[in-house]
Formats: sequence, structure tokens, C-alpha cells
Amino acid sequence: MDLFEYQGKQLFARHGIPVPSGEVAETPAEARAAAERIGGKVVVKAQVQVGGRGKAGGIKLAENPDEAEARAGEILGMDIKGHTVHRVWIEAASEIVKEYYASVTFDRGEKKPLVMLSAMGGVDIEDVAHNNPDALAKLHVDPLTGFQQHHARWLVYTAKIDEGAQKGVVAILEKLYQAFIELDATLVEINPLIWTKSGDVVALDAKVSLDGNAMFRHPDYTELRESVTDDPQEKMAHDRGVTYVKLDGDVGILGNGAGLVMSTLDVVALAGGRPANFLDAGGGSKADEVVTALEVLLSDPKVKSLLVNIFGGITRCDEVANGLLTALDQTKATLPIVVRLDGTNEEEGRKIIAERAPSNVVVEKTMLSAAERAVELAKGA
Amino acid sequence: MDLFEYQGKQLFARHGIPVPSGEVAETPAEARAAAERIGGKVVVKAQVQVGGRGKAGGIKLAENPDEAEARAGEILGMDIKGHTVHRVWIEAASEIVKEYYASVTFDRGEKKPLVMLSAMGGVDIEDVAHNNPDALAKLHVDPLTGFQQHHARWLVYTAKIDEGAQKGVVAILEKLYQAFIELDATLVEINPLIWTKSGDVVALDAKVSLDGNAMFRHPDYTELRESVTDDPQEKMAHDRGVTYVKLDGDVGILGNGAGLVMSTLDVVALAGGRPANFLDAGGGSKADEVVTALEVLLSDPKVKSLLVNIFGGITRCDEVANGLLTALDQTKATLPIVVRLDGTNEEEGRKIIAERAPSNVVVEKTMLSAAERAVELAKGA
Amino acid sequence: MSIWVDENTKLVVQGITGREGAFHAGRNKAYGTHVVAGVTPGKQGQDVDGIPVFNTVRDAVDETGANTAMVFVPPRFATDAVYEALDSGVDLVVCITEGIPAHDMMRAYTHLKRSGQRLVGPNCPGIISPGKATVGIMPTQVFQPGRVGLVSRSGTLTYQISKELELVGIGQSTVVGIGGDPVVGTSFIDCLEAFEADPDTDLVVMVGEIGGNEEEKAAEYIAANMKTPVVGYIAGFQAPPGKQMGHAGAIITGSSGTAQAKKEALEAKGVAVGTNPTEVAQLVKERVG
Amino acid sequence: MSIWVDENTKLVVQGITGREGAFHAGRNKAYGTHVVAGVTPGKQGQDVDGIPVFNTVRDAVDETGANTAMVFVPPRFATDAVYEALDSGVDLVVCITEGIPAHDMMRAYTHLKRSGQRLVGPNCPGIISPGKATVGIMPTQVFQPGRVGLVSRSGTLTYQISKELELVGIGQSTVVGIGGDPVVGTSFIDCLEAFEADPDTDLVVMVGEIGGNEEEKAAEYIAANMKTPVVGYIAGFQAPPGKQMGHAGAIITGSSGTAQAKKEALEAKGVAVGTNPTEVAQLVKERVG
Repeated sequence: MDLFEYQGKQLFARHGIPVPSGEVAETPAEARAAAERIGGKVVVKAQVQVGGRGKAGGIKLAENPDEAEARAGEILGMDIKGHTVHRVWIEAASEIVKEYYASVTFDRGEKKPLVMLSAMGGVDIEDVAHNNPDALAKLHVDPLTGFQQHHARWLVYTAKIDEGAQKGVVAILEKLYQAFIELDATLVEINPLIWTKSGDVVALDAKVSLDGNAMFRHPDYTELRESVTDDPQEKMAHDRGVTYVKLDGDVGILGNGAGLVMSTLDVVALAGGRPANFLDAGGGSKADEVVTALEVLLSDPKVKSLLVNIFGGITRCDEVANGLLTALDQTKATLPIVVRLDGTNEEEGRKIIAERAPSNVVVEKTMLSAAERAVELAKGA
Repeated sequence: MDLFEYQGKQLFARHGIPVPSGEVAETPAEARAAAERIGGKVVVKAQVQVGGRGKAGGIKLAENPDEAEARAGEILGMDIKGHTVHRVWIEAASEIVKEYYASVTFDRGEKKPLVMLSAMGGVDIEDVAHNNPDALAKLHVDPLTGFQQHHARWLVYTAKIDEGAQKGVVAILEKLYQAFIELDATLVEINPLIWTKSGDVVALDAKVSLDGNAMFRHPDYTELRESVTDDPQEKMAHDRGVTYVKLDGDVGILGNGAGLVMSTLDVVALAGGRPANFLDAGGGSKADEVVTALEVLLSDPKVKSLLVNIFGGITRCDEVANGLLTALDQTKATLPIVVRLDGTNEEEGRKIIAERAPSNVVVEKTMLSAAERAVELAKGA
Repeated sequence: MSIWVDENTKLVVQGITGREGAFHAGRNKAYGTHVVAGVTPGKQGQDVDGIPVFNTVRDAVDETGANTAMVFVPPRFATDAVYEALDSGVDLVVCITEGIPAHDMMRAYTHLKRSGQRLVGPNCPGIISPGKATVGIMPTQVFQPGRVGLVSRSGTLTYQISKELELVGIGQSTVVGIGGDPVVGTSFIDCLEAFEADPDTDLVVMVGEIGGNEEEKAAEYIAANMKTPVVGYIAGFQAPPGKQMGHAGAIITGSSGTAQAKKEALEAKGVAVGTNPTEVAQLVKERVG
Repeated sequence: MSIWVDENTKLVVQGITGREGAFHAGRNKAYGTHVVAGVTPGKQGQDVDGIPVFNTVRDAVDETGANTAMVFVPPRFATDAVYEALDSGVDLVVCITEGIPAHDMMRAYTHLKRSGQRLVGPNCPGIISPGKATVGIMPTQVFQPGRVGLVSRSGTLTYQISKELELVGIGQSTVVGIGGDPVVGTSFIDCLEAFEADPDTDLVVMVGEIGGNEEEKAAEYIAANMKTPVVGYIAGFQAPPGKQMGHAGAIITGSSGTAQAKKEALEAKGVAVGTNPTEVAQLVKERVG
């Protein structure tokens, strides 16, 4: 669950991490009003979840509220790498002496938080890690004993943070780690972390990812969970609680279980097709879940053929077959559908399809042959 | 650092542990006013740091403010096992269905917090542990992973807490553990923990000991640190930061290092004498520390002779000798003083005493002979 | 032989009075697993399908000698249940629950690595040693006794591959679903090590997917430590970066965790990797058929 | 031989630019201990008495190969310093600092027991192997090389007993001050075990005091595991219950932790216990003289 910069900064502020004062705006008029309240020079920043917005013209300086309004007008509605700008963040301009980098990530390999600090900020940190590994200080933290003062000191000395900024960076590292823990985050990143002319250390950007599984501990997550997609199928899937990822092909995929669905995508690609999506109806799919999932799929005009690949365990193939029939009945879809049913009650499931399904539904016995057939049908359509 | 019941209850309330509403009073008039504010029946409880105050008449019920004033008048000023009652705690009377016991202590053997719970409360828990060990549920907690819900459940089931009280007890155990951690306590004990007619679970008593070494984390400790002693030497030692414990003998003891001083006490006792105190001038004693320590000792009229037992390591014997002379000069003390100096600069120290000390000061070469001489002199005095 | 779960397994099911817990406890028992106890706080004295229910895992272990726990409680309470099982002294905890916060598991994992006990999962289908015992939610009819070990991050994909193996006449010694979360208690390497030590496992099939670098680490381990042949499979070549593919752990982060990188890492260490489940079965057949 | 501290000790002193740290680092060096580094954050590049100063223990260890750390920083920062030393990978940490909160040490101890490293102290005078090396604040002139091990919760009492031993012509293999706090990293038993394994220690003197039950546990350990004879001493027979006698750990709680109980526990296991330091030396002399 990735947050926008403005959401991240609001959370940072709550956790005591210094950020420039700022406000979010959805219209040029709001941007002007915000700039008036903030006072002085401001920066107008496009709120999109993609890197490189600066180069794309999504970050602009404004000397006064008039300019802020004008710049916001230019930026709002822009398309940055496929993301439309719906909001801008207006914040007080900072006088930067030096740009650093600081983050806490969740290191899956070590199964521990990883704290990173560099005196080379404001650039892509993966480049620093690659070209200048000594400039990136990295430290794993024992999650039971936690982040301690000596960790912060070691990072600051090892990253060669300027002496005048060391105290401020130590304080921010401690708060950043606390924020990581208290927010149930998987990433909290500040790039750049700036040292200003007035001697302060301030988070000029904020990248925060939260663990959706921890939502029960954070009722306030829901307010952060605004839709970050303009795609109608992804919105629909999200609203209905379906695990769905849109891809750019034309063979629609429905399966049960994440691994089997990923494998189905791969097999479709190997057969020369292009999967249109990932859709996991779940390991114990019932008829109504299948109906919901199919409705999402069938609403996508790019889908030319549909592959339903089920391995029944707890899921019963006859239930899936019934769900499929119900969905077809409701949507009147006529595109070609290839069904492969294996496992629990496979015979019953196949029989239901054979006897009652419309003619656009065909049954294949194996996953491979089903994939080939679905690809063929998508091409023919 | 042991707290009074009223201090413990105020801390409990801050940590979300239910306690009866109450106020502290130092005069009968204050007790009446408190009873008026609380309303209804109240209990007047002597605030002393010693067990058995109930049997001694230090806890009394009052039906109304008049009675509260009268009972407070009886209790204030009472002597309970050598402790004078300076304050009473007035609290709303509770309707008790059942009395339980709950505590978190610091188990030195295991070096972990130990949580204990019993359905047999309101009595001496050491008796329960001895006579009815199955009635006392005990659980050590890993201090890094902390006290968890399943711990609370296990304790409640194992201690056979009544079903209607289980939820309330679970909640209190979790808060009690949190209080233990957040207060840097070495003991938090509720005896009795009561289940009331209205179905609540409430702490009817509170015994709290705090770790004095953790004071730097708890600026509010200082307000709790009011003198709990009426003894003038203990007060004086406390004010001057001297490690001092009063005993009931007549041979005053001054040494350096806790172990050596304890050993000196024992050797004095073995020689047939009775030590008057424990006084550790510290492992690195300087002249002025010796002066301060001696002033405390010499202010005690019960001291008949003085044994100064120093093993110089970082402490220099000549500094101790100079401190002794200064103190004698300031206090004009004439009681017999036996000095034993060993270790760093022992010769210089002995020389200073031999040349400049008044005639009431004698030097002995060994700890044993010094102890014998001091005992002899105390008897002769 | 087999690994971790067999005739000697004595299972306690945490959350046994819930719908899922009761259903799968009964199915595990019907397969022949010794399901000796269940736990639901406050329901001591009841029974589910003849299985006695206790208030606490410790009581269940004390009364029945259970050595394995299976966790079926909702995510909000599951970490507590895992700690309760570990504290009770069982050797093995199998956590089926999906949706446990990553931070909880990070802490529990650190604790676990110091206790010497084993946790399989969370978000896993469990373990089956065909013909002996099953602990979890796997459809038992898919598995046949045999001499191939199978370890996977995925449930249904495991069943698919087992089916393909059955079609070529090959059964399994033990099948372990290690779970689809970013932090799981038991890694590929742990399983490979156990299979290597099992005289009745002749080959191991390792089923990986995108996300993390456990497959890469397993490749190193295989080259350095294993005589038993390994056949691999990786799912998720078509997954785009930054999207979570069903499993909390199935996500490509930046440029790391791709299927291609995992496949290459395995092949670089001489591990044959099938391009689809059918081919995996063929590769196995060629080696042990 | 000797235990824990010897010619191979390479010491880093944490808090070396403080008054106490600088003084004792210099004294330890003068005795012959290889004091290879000091640490004070922000003072890298300075030196104290020729000993180079680093910003972090990890840097000091990387640059100098230090294997032992000594902590001299104030109580508020000492726990952090102990963790820093443990994290840097040294084998032994000696913490002199007095006044560290008990909760901090409870957590650090739990962590330590899982890391396999050794912490001596806090609130201790350190360790000396006479003639080889000293790490700590003990007055070195009190100790002579010899074949008696000495372990104690107290500083000056240790010097007193060493002096008495010297008067009867007996020296020490190693002297360990384990510290006077309720939670210390190294127990009597840890020391007894190390002395038992040391071929150059013929007898151990164990100096206990009131509070806790470490002496009682040591008595059990001696009876079960030791061939090396042990002579005991306990201080605090005159201490009243509930009063802290100088050391944070020297307190009788309820009826537990009395000197009498400790003496009886040791004697019940056949350990001779002297009634005063002079008698302790005599008991030693009778056994190894």
C-alpha cells in the first residue's frame, strides 16, 4: 500500500520528523490559497506514485501565490508516465546546503529492518549502491532489541554526514525507525533529506509503503486507502475485494490460488498469447466468488478470450462450473471461454459445463492444452 | 524505592488500572473533606510501609464524613510496628465478592519479570505459595517479546479466576505488566485485587517498588522520593548522598566498598560487638567524602566507638587520613576511633594519623584486630 | 521416512471450534493424523469430532503430549497463537492463517531462531507425508506415497505439480507448503536440508515464485550442500514490477525478485528448471523414473 | 593459563576520553594489557596516552582487531554502549559502570544469552590475570600470579581477601569481579565452570554476599560438576531485611537472600566457608599450601 508524498509527509510530521510546512491542493485556486497561507516562495509538486516527476516537469518553484496558481494549473491534469496528476502539494521552499538519503526498509532476506543512510542524496539510491557502494551505510536491526543510539551514530559517521548535520540526522533516524515500527510500514524513505542554510535537517520528500495486513491495528489506514488507480477493472476488483492485477494482453485469466494463477499467465505467454490480467478467485472459491471475479473480467473490453483454470482442493469444481454459468447468464457474454477443471468434483464440474453451458464455452483437459486453445481463440476473435 | 499505597494507586490510575476513587489526608479535617467529596461510605487507611496494618487497627470503615474525621483522628499518629502514621488514604468503600492476588516482580534468579496470579487474595501470598502452591499461577516473561495475551489467559485459567471476572483480570494483568515496564518497577503488587458486586475488577491495594537507578528516565520519581524515615542520621545521609543504613548497635562503621563494609559489620559482630550502622564511603573515596560520611556517623549519639576500615585501591589512604583529621577538627568528637588503613599509600596514611591525630584515635594493622579493639572500646565507654 | 510430519505426529489444533478449524481438524484426523487436542479459550471440556478442547495450548500439551500445533485463528490473534504454541514447547508449529502483519512475523521469526523450534507458514497449506499424516488444508487425494520431496510457496500450484507427477507414476515422501508471505518460519533451505538428510527422498522438487531472494539463496545452498538432485519451477514470469500477485510475498521490488533471475540462479548451479508443471514432471521422471 | 583475560586480550575502552576512562585505560596499559583502542563519539583521530580514539566500536574493532571491550560511560548511556560492543563482535565486554537500570540489564541479558558473547558486570571492578593483563579498575599491586581463582560480587572485599592470601604466600590465576547489581552478565556458575576447565587453577575462592540466590545455585553446581576445590565467603550476616547495602543487588527480600542461608547451602554441599577474610586465606592454605 504505497502512499503519496503528501500523505507520507503528514505521517512524518505526526511522528516528529521535520518536514516543510505544506498543504495539498486539487485546483489552481486551492493552490493559490495554500501558497498565501504558507507565505513566501513555495514549491508546487505533482502527487503521483512514480519516479522522475521532476524531470517530467512535475515540480515547479513559485515566487508568490499568483505563480503558485499558474504552476498548479500547468501541473494538474498532466500525464507523468501514465499517471494523471489529480493533486499537487504546495510547500514552503527550502534553502538547501546538502542533500542526503535515509530509509528504513523491510529486508525480506534477513527478515529484519534495514536502515540506510547516505551523504549522496537527491539521486536514485540504486545508482549510488551500484556505483559508489561505500557512500551508502547499511545496517540491519534486531527487531526485538530495536534501533539504538549507537546504530544511529555508526550510520552517521560511516555515511560521512557533515558534522553540523550529524545531530539532526541522528534524531531523524531514530524517529524514522519509530515511524517504521509504529506505522507497520514496509518502507519509509526520505530522498532527499536536506541540510538547510539555517542548520536544520528536514525531510524534503517522503516515500511510505504500509502493510495492508496490519490494517486492523490502524483504523486510520482506510483514509489513506483512496484509490490510486484510474483503471475501471482495478477499481471494481478493489471494491469487491478481488485479488486482481491488470496486464496489457487480451487473454483474460481466472484461477484459484496465487501460484497457479501466476503459472497460468506464464503458460499462456509460452503458448504465444498475452495475458490480460492476474485474477485469483482464492484457494477455497465458492460459486458466488467466481461470479464476482468473472464480472470484473468480463467488464474489460480488451479481453478477447477467457481462460478459467481451476485445481479443486477445497474449491469444488462443480461450484466453479455453477458460478461460471450464473455469471454468463447475468452478463450475456459471448466471448470464447476455455475451462479447465481438475481436482475435487472435476467430473461433476465438466458435466455441468457440457450439459448446460452456451456454445462459447469449451472444456479442455489439461492446463497446457487449455492455454493453447485460449490463445488461439483470442487471436481468432 | 518503596512507595506508599496512595502513591502506588495514583500511579496505577495513570496506567489505566481501576482503583477506588480516593484522596490522601494529613489531618482529620482533611479526611472529613475528602470523605465529603468522595461521598457515601469510605475506608480510612493508614499509610505506612509495613505489613499487618489492618490487624494493628490502621484500616477503618466510616459511614459518613463525621466518622471519617473521627477514624482519621484515631489512626493519624499511631505507631504501627515502629512506623508513625503521618497520612491516611480515604477511599470509597467497595462491595467485595471475591479477593484475588496479582503481581509482577523482578525475578533475579531468572533475570526476567515474573507474573503471579491467585484466586486466593487478601492474605499473605508467601503463605499461599507455601501451603497451597497450586493456587498460585506463576509465569516468567521474556523481556524482549513481552507479556502477551496468551500469558494472561493461561494465568487466569490456571489460577481458576471466576468466569465473570476473567475478562477484567486479563485486562488488569496486561496493564500491570505495562506499568511494571514503563515505571521501571521492581515490584507491582495488588493484594487484594477484588471482584465487586457490580462485576468490576479493582485494585484495592497497591504495592510498588521502583528502581532508583532508573531515575534519569523518570523525572517524576523525585516527587515520590519523600523521606520515608524519621531517623535523623538516615535523613542526613540521604540528603548528602551517602550510602547509609542504621542498625541498632553502638560501634559506628565506616568503610569503602559495599562488600568490605558488610564484612566489617560481620567481623565486629563476631568480636562480640554490635554495629551501629552500614556506611560505605565508596570505592574511590576522597577526603571530602570521608568528612561528609564521618559527620553523619558522629551525629549519632548511640555510637560509642568508631571503626574506620579502609582498603585503598583507587582510594588513597593518605586522603582518608586527612579527611578523618578534618572531620575531627570540625566536630570536636572525642569518642574512641580505631583506624585500619591498608592498600594504596597505607604508610603515608598511618603516618598522618600517628603524627597529627588527637589521642582518641588509634591505629590497628589488621581488620580483625581493629574490630576487636573497636568493640572493646565501645564496651569500655 | 519423511520429514517433520508422520505417524509420530500428535497434533493440537488452535482455533478448533471455528468453522475452518473444525473442518480441517476433522479432515486431518480422517486421513489418519493423530489429532489429539484442540484449543479455544473458554471452551475447555467441549469436544470437536471427538477431539477434546482445552483453554490453553500448554494444558493441551500437558494432557495429551501433543508435539505439533496447527494455527487456524484469525490474523489479529494469530501471532499470539504462534507464541503460545512455541511457549508450550511443541517441536513444530504450522500456521495456516493468511494476513498476519509482516512486522509481527519479523519479531516472531527473530524469537524463533533462538528457540530452536520450527514454524511452517504462515499463509501456507501445511505439510503432508502421503500415507502417514497430513497437517493442514491440502486436498489429500492429490498426493501418493513415493520418494520425491516437494517444497513450494504456493498451494494450488503444488497440487497441480503433484497431479502431473501422479500422471507419470511418481509419489511424494513429504510435501511442504512453506507459505506465500514475505516472512515465513521455514525457508526453502530448511526444507532442502531436511530432504537431503532423509534416506527415503531421492529427489526434491522446489516450486518458487517471484519476490524476495530465497530461491537464489537455495541455489547456492544446493550447489554447496546437496547430493540429492533438485528440479525447480518458478511462477510469475509475466508479473509486472511493483504489483502484489495474490501472495503478500509475491512482488517484484525494483529490479529484484524476478522469475527470470531466480531461474537463472538455479540453472547456473546446475538445477534443471521446468517451464511449466508438465515439464517439471518430465524432468523428475527422467531423473528418478 | 587463566580465564578470559590474558596476553591475547586486545582491549578497546569505551568512554576513553572521560576522566575515569582515561585514567584506567592508562593504568591497564601500564600493567601490560594490550589497550589497542578507545572510543568516544566525535573524537576519532585523537589519542589518549598513545591509544587511538575511534567514533564507534565497530571501527575500532575493524582497525585494531580488538577482542575485548571495557565500558566506562555514564549509566544513562551504558546500556547502549554494551549493545554497541556486543554488535561489534568482541568476545568479552567488561562493564564497570554503576547505576544502570535493572530493566535495561534484564533485556540486555536476554539478548546476550542468545548471542554467545560474554558480559562481565555491570557495576564491577573488572578482571585481572596477575602478571598477564588487567581489564578494569582493580589496584593491581594487591594481586600476585598464582594458582587460585577468585570470583566475587564485591571490589574492596576482593582486595582484602587477596591481601590475606598474599600474607600466606598464595597468588591468583585470575580474579573476576562479577559485579554488585541484581542482574549481571556473568554468574558465579559461569566463573566456576571456566576455572574448572583451567588447568592452572587449583582452587577457587568464591566471595558472595546477601541478595538473590546465585550462591545457592553455585553450591548445587559445585556439588554436581566440580573437581576443583572451592572455599567460600559470604558478607552481610548483620544486614537487616529490606535494606539495600551499598550494592543494588545486596538486599534481603522477605526471607530470601540471607547470608546464613547462603552459607548453609554451600556447607551442605561440602564447601568450606570462612567466617572472615583471614580465615578464608587459612582455609585456602590448608588445601593448596
